[in-house]
Amino acid sequence: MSIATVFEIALAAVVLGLAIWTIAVPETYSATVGFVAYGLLVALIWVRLDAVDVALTEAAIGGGLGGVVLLGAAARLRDAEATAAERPDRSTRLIAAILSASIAAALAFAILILPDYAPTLAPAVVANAGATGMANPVTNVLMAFRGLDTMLEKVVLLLAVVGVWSLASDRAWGGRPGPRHEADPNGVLAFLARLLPPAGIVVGIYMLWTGADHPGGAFQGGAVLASMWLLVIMAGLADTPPVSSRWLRFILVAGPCLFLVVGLGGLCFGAAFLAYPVAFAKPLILGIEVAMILTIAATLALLLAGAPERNT
Amino acid sequence: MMATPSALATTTADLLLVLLIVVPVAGVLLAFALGDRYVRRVAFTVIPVGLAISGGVLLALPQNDGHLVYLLGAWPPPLGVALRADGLSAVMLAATAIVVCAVAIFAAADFRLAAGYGRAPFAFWILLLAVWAALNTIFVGGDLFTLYVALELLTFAAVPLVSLEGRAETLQAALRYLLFALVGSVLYLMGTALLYGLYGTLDIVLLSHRVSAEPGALIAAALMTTGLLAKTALFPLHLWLPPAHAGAPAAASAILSGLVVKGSFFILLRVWFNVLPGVPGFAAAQFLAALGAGAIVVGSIVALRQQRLKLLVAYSTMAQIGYLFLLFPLALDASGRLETGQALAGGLIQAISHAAAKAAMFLAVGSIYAGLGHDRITGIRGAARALPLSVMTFGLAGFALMGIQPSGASLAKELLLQETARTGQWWWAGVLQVGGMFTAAYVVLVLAHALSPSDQPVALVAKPPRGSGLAALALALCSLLLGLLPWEPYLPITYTVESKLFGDEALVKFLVTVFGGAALAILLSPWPHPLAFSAAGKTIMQLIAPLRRTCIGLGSLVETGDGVLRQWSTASISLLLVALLLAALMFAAN
Amino acid sequence: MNLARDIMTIACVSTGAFFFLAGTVGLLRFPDTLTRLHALTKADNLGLGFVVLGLLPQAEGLRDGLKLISIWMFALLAGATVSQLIARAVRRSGAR
Amino acid sequence: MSSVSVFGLCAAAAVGLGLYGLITNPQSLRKILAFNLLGSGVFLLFGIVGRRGAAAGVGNDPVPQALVITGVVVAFSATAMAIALLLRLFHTSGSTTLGSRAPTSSRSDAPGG
Repeated sequence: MSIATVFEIALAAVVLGLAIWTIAVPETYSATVGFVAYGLLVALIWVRLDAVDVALTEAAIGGGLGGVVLLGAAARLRDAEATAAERPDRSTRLIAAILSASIAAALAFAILILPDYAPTLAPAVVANAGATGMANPVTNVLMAFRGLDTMLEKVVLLLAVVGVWSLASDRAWGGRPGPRHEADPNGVLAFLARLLPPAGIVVGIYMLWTGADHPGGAFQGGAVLASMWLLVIMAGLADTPPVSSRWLRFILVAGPCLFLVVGLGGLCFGAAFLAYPVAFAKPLILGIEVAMILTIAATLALLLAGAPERNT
Repeated sequence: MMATPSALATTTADLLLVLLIVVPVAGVLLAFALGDRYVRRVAFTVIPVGLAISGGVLLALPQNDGHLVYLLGAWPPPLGVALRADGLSAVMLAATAIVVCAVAIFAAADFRLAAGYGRAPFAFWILLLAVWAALNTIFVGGDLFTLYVALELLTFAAVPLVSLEGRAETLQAALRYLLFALVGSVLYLMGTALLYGLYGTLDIVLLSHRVSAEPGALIAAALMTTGLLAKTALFPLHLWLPPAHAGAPAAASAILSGLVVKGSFFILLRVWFNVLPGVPGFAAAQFLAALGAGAIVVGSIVALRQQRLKLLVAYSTMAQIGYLFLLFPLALDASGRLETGQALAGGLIQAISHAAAKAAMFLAVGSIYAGLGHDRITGIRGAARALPLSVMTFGLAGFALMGIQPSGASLAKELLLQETARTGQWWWAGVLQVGGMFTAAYVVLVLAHALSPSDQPVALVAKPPRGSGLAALALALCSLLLGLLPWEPYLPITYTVESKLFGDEALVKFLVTVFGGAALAILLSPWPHPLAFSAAGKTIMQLIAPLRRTCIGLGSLVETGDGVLRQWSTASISLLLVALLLAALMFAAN
Repeated sequence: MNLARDIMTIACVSTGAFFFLAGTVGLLRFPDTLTRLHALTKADNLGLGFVVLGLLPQAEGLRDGLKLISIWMFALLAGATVSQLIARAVRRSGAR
Repeated sequence: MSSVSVFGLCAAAAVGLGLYGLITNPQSLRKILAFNLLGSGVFLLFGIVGRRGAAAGVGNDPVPQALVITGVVVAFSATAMAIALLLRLFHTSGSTTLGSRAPTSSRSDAPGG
């Protein structure tokens, strides 16, 4: 057994331990903290699987923004825990355990008997990378070969925003999402919120730019930008914009809109819908990604902020 | 690069497939950007265009050998994603467009949604377009992962529709729906991952060439099927459906009940018939149909016991979904392979017929609710006089559903019955007949209450706008006349079903269904029956009183059982059980 | 030269790992929030610092080195702010 | 044991744990957590499939990687929407469970049109 294998087994054991903790620990808040740690360690697994793009996404979302959403909810729901219904009785739990274990066993079985010759599209992706002029194969798949999925996924994000906003009370419609954050303007949080964002914005843009040839991309960069915006909001230096704001609406649709327009352009000037003319492929894709990073940052931040709550 | 049959030059007709997705998506984006004031205007610009495109596909398909293909970005699968349309997609596209249109006309006049530029109209119109975009993608998507994204798009559009009114119980219904649907899509995704690991592609056509009945593929098939069943709310995985569909505003309920559940059902058809027709086998198909039969019986009995009209219609949806699953065993050929034949055609026609009829029913019930200020079944006496249009719509839609000639349901039933005879599975013929009778039962029950005269004049809370009533009526008529349409260019119908519109046989069938239904309604509905108000009726009721007591007791037992099944833990345990059973049955068959 | 680099890396990363270990033990064993916080920040500052220091000789160029150092700086900044916020919250609520 | 097997078993176990948590935890927030666990197990499954398909100088088949990135975004949106629903539900009714109080048995005339 090599050192790498020992490390991997230890990593898997710790991840599983955290997963069990997340499911089994009585207090919801502790479970949530466990899940955030779990998300960060799963990002390490992704690095071990040589999927750095996914690792970045998982760390930014699973451990990062997703963790913030869940922790925020856990903190707000702390009082409700006492009134919560009782756990199902012992026999129900036993049956559930047996059935879940059977499903997991079936899945493990299916994984272990996957054929020795693994089918792959990696050579095809690498061979066609010239069409976009970008060296990061994942970005190529996301933006060129499976562009429709990526565009629809952005619509899913937008619908999530519509869904969250639709939960506002009629009185608060058009107002600002989330509670107002009052913080000491000379406090340490405000200090951090002034110091960090410039650096964070540079990091976010760098992740977008480097995503063309190395791991990174609009989503990972957008998550960094979103967290910077949230930091500024939480420090009380800025307020969330009202949902009726016109510029906010435009930013939220900018990414998918440009994607759609470029896709239709491919219909007129290129080979097909969502095809990029080879000469302009890279600038076009980067253009879409720039619009997308803004959209993603705004969307993620607003999903975290929640439904409109107040008109002032 | 793999040479695929689809690697041909694209024609203008193929371009329609792109527009099917692009136009509603563009509508969503535009409506969102322009804001409250313009959402409705955007929707009403997009809807005719979308209708025209769906019609275009319908026209173009026969001229292109029944197949349209578009390679997105000109990348052929397995690297790229292809959009494909066949006869099945074409008819579903057209049906969806028509239902969306009618619901939009209804909602434009609906005072709840039309008033002001508030939150509810903003969300409703955007979500309506999003549902449409998702469904169109599902109908033409040629890649299992694209279908997953479309399925999620559909869920994300459907869940906020449930909680549009923001009351606590609708919020709870929406949350249940969301969580259960998410579990369903995760199971589907698991199967997708396994299929990719086995065959290196998710393209439906390529997979159909590569898939064989090996253990990994069987597990994948069981997981995907179970996930889609959860999203389609097949009994016993229906915990989310009744509260979600009954709690939404009428126009939203019509979309949810008529269209949204058909999305996951259509993907299930694609997976079973196009991706792995040889894999599931005899036993698994019988199992699905058995669950369907369970849905028909439980759904109908519980529907008859509902006090609120909207819940009755919601439970009727649960029963009708069960009806759709009867097609699976009937589509098996002699070697246990699923055949794209008449059973599939019958099931699809049933799905379309249900889409139109159920949407019309929900719209009619919405108008009755708006008019009377409540929807208690025992309190709608005299409604036929006060709200003739709505009650007539409900009645026509009900007749269409129970399979009266020349409705789509009657054609579907005819086709499925022929298949039962061909494959020698007589037991499903019985279920088909009983299903029609159960449908008749709750339709007759509602009509009997609505048609019976009221003691005091019915006071209307509000007068439902005429436009919305006409839209619902048009949908009901559509469903009632579906059986007359020429389906042969699109669906594999081999037998000629001669239309016996006014023959003796049709009359006998009609009478048997209606009277059987009436008997069931009297026996199973616990509410004071309108019959009991006349002298002759009283004697009849007294004669059958003991039998009726037994039946009502039985019904109450079924209702209790349904309540248990709809608890979260029971339902999710059933979910895992269904997955394991399906896997075991598939292993046994291979 | 290579050997010297590797020795430095091994020494520094081991020291860093020791600080992380000590910090974790402190987090689990110390009696109240403020002392736990002390253990945690020590692990962050010194542990991560030593790990970064140990990795610097292995960096392929100036850019990678700067990235490593900035990671440490950001972690320091975030750690300092968050522990300050926690400490203040503890003092306000009076909980120990 | 190769890393694929180790993490493959880990993924299967995460799926099992997620399913168990979804069934047995009464609080909705815990169900959402369990769903995320379940989802991450499925994504790992894609990662393993991709890792097995390492070829042409790419350490992990980029197609499953791209699918996972899309999936992570969708799962995050789902979490955000579920949390928003849950908080709104708590705000409106003070309850956070999915109590299956059958709407059929409530004899009150709850509004809903």
